[in-house]
Amino acid sequence: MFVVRPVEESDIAGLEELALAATPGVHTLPRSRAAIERAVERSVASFAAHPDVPGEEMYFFLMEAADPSDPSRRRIAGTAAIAATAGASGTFFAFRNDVLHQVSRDLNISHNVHALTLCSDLTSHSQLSGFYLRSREGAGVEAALLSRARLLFAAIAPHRFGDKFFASMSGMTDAAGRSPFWEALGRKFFQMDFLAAERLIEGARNRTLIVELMPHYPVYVPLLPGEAQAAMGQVHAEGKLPFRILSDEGFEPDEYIDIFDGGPILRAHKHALRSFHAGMTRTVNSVQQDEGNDEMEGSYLVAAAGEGCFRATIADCAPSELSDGVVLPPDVRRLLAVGDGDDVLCVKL
Amino acid sequence: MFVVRPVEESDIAGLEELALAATPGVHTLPRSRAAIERAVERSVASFAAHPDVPGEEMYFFLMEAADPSDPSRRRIAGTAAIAATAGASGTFFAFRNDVLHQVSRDLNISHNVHALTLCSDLTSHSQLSGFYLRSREGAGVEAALLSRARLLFAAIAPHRFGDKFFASMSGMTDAAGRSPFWEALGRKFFQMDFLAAERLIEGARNRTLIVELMPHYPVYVPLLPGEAQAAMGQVHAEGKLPFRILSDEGFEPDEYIDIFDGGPILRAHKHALRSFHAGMTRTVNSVQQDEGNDEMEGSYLVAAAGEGCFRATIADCAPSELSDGVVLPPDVRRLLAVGDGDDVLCVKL
Amino acid sequence: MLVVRAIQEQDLDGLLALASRVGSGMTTLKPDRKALGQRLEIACASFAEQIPPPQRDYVFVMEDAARGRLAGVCAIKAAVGLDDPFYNYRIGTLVHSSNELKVFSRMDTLYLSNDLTGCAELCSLFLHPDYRSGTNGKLLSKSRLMFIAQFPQLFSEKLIAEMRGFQGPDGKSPFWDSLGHHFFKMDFDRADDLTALGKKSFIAELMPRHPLYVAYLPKEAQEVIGVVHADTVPARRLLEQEGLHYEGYVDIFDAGPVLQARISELRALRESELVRVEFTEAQSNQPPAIDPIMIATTAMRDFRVIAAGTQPDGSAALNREQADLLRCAAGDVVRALSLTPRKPAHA
Amino acid sequence: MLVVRAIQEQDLDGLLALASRVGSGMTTLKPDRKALGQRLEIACASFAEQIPPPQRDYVFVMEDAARGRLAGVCAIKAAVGLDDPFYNYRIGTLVHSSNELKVFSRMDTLYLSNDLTGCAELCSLFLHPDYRSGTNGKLLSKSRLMFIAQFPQLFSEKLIAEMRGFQGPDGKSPFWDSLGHHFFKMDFDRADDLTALGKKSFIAELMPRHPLYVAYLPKEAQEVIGVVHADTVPARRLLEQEGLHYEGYVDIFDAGPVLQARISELRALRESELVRVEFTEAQSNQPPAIDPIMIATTAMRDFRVIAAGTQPDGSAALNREQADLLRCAAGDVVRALSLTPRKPAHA
Repeated sequence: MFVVRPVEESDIAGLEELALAATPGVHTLPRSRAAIERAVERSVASFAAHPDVPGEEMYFFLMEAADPSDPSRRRIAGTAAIAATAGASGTFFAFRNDVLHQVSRDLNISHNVHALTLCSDLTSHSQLSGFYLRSREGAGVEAALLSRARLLFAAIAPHRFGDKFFASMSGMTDAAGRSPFWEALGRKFFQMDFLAAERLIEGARNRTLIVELMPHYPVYVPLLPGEAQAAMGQVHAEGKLPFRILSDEGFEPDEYIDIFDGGPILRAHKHALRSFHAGMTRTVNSVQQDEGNDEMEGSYLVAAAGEGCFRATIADCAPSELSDGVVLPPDVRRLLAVGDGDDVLCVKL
Repeated sequence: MFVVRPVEESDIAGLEELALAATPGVHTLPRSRAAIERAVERSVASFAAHPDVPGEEMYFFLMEAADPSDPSRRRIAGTAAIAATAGASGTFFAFRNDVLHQVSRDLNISHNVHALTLCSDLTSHSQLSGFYLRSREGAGVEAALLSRARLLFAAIAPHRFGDKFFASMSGMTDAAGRSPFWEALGRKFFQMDFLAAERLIEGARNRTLIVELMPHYPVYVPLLPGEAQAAMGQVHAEGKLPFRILSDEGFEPDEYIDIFDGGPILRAHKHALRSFHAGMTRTVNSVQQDEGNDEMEGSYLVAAAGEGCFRATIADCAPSELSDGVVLPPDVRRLLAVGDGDDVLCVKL
Repeated sequence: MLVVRAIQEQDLDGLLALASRVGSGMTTLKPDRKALGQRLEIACASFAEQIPPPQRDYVFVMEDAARGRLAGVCAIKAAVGLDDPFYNYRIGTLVHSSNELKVFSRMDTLYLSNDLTGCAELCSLFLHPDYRSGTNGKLLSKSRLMFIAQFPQLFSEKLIAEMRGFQGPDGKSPFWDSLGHHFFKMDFDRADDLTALGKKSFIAELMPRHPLYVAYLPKEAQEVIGVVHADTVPARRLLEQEGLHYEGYVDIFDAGPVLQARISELRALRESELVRVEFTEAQSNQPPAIDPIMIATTAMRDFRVIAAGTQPDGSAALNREQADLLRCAAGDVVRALSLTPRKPAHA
Repeated sequence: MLVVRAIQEQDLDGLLALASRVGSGMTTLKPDRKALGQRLEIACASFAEQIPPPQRDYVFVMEDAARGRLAGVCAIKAAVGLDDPFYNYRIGTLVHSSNELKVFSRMDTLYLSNDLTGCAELCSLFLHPDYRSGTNGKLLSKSRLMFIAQFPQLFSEKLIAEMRGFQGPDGKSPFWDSLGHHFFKMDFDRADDLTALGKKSFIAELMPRHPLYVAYLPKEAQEVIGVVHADTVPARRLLEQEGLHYEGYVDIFDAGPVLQARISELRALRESELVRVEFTEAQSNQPPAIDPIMIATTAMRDFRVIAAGTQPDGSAALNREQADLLRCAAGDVVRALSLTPRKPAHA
């Protein structure tokens, strides 16, 4: 059984080991010991903070494969994070795919031309990042648990987040880490390879040097080489799973793409997310109150609904539609550390 | 009692009389006999059409004050319209209020500067227009009926419309029809008065000459005179009522304003509109089936749910929550021309 | 002997005959009697000063007086872009630098502009193939600068000349194929035809409006920016001798360079001199001089220019035939300038 | 008698004394011993040709030899914008026209540009108030053009000079108040101080990047674009005599004009001549000639320029004192150019 919980300082060694397996330029989790320490520290402080408005908080979660028969044995199965605001102390840059209208009435010609505009529209959005699943081959429902648990937390503590969320998906690169989109655009301004640039800025998209180097004028898409155009909005093979999970959750690849590799940026208003509009807050009961409720039975993501003791897992249960109760299996109660009378948030898997 | 229905050819004389009372530059309904005839003809053809995708259709509604004791006596109380796509055969232009990020790391200065960009983003949206209520003083719930009936029709026939809707609200002008926003911007390119320009282009925002004359580069808001900045997004006094009604319906004044007078453009995804997400389709019954349903009782907008026989009015009724029936008062059944077994769409007023 | 002179009403047939030899590529000289007739009318009204200076179109013909036929044509448009917008791309520079990354990128940039609106333009130069020898081409092209030197007050501050841009052996324009084509979905010849019909401004409406980095274009397109067509190299050199320079403006279709000059800095204004006509007994059929000079009359209405040999003392004495071509008499004031700069320009 | 000469290492104290008289408004000549010392070092290395041409900074001083003090300073920077980006606004034209509405709007437009990157720059001109008489100012400013005429191959194609922009009687810049101020929330003096600290490129990062229509600015700001400060009018006129022109580039803060020229078209290159030194017995303390000429030496290392009176026959004979100032002997080759153009420029 899997459980997602906030990261703790004791997880640092495990995270370091995990990071070794991740692909540079594709996965955005911290890699060096120092970076991991900073990330964990920042997350612990963020969970402990009581922000008036979303600020620089970054919430870092990990998923454990817990062995129910021996709760002392556990293993990190993946990570996921969410930042309260994408810009944090800076500005989050993305390319907006604008449609420019070119018209000549006298020639009776009219074209819509796509152009990429460097913009800071997403700065105040909350940003999902750092999704990394150790065993991607044959991954099951735990992948959805890992990805969506962040949003359950956001639904439980909406004041910690913006009204809009996005997640930047890794774009297309070849086996050598070469990005066709970067070759056509970023390279001309950065004068270096894609991976070198990603390393230099540590994957961040909110650095001042971006506005110093990247073009301030719209980039006309028809002028890009075909290979770069084809890469726009295409997700890296390793990003297909999170892409599908977030699409199911309610995210849409709309008008934004990543400024470096052209990967799609999924975006949603919180009202469009299932964790928000289809989440049911229920009180844990021991006795089923509502017998004719079998339509509601099924697999759910269930999260302990207290901000200070967030835990999420997958449970087969039947949240009552007409009353406000839910009965959870004992192992789930243990994993979530909840008992009768505690609130949980349930969302259909 | 009021009823909203599609306009018919026999309404032309009444519409001509109504148009005399409307304020130029503020109300967007057609004014000349010829323009009214064209609009009615286009609307009749639109209702009769079976479009595969939203196109050039324009649906033109009017509201009648019907006398229940003598249904032969009726009087036009107002008009409202909705276009399947704002651009129709052209491109709909608006100013998008972009945020540009100006940053100097070395000076530790960072500004967000607002800039208005001429854009065609709204071209494929469906557009509400032509709202005009004869008696605005002391207008009651019939104002909401008139405005929202269009959206009930859209909810009944969603394939006729886009997924997103907008309505451009008249901007601030003084008693002489002078627009401070126009003085600062449009005048410099059009070299004429606001009202002269509006007359020339007949209020349309999808004309080629707009792209010929208006600026292609972003207009930095701080460079506009204070008076023009103050007018941005401000609604004309006569627009306050429709603004409130549409805001209640779920529209939000987000990043777009009108290119001529700077009035706000309200925008919504259909899922955010009450007519869509809170509309209940019910079958007309003669007998109340569900007695314990008094929570649902109240004033509703009720529309006949057939595309070919659209009618909407206000009714006190109690759509059943658990079953699919509703009992309507006899006069409402008459107004909507529905009987037992017909479907109606009900939305709380 | 050839004389370049202001066009006259009776030149229409001769002009049409010349235009029929032009072929494609020159949009202002199509063999269309109606269009040429209109142009002739405006030109005559221009020399007669019957229309305001900015609307004038001074057309000159080169006449083979002995054979009574026209050998060439050239023109000066007093001001471009006042009816239809006149578009160019201007090459600018933008520097993107980051101290932190130690990156300093100096990028060329294309700006769609109407900057040259109101400039005078040298245009419509065509010399009949039968006369392409000796200094005839030089005289035809440069005679216009003598006119400007005589009447500088009729022109704005700047003079331009659009040069035909590079085309490959297959007649294709790499610049068009890489830029314009994406926004028109039509080939260069079709776009060029529209230009000939006076539709250039409409086409410009479809060109990208935002500044473009040259680096976005393929290498073969970058390389031809400001490069003239192989056939136009000599014409460019002649104008550069006279003080016109490529200053970063190019054609929006083929990226051919626009040469430009401040009128006050033209060699013709700096160096030409007014002299009184003297006569010499030299024979008319003497071989062309090594170092000829242009001699121009000073009245607008029947403006005339010839090339003449210099005397051993450098003075500009005319023989009888030359004086007849210029229609001038001893003691008349004429303007003189060496046909070729005496020393090479510094640039 | 005054001589303009290449600066030398021992001039630091004198330079500092001059700089202390400059006051605000000249950012390249602040009375800071360390900064001036560094500049002097680069200047000496420049004249000694120890650093690559684009990095050079040629600083000249005007020396009152009799009194052993420095009367003025001026400089030529070999290339601007190669370390920190060099920003200007360029004034362009965009035409918006609609045939349907019969509207034709010709709009001036400001483009933020780095177009002048790599140009040589005339800068740091300062004449001590005690010496502001006669032709001293002229000599100081124009002596630099004699240097360029002698060594044109050391410079890129273009030369520029930034002129101080218009300020009202209250010292305020209407252009700054209407444009820059909105993007900085700081007043002009503070921005100017940052410029002095070499922070101009950082400030440019905050300026609006998209082209701006001049019509957006208030009238008082529109009117001062390209207008020089009242105190700078004479300096502008001097450079215009030499062939520099305002070509639509202005300072991003105060919209002061940038004058520019093709180096090959400078009067100093067109008209200066190399001559051999002859001596005359004329007295050294004769009154200044009416039509003086500049005489410059031809070696870089100890480059020197004086103004001398012409002989009745127009030749450039020197008396003993003048030859001493130039450190030249009879038979040496010097470069000569009239201090003022013999005939007014056309422009």
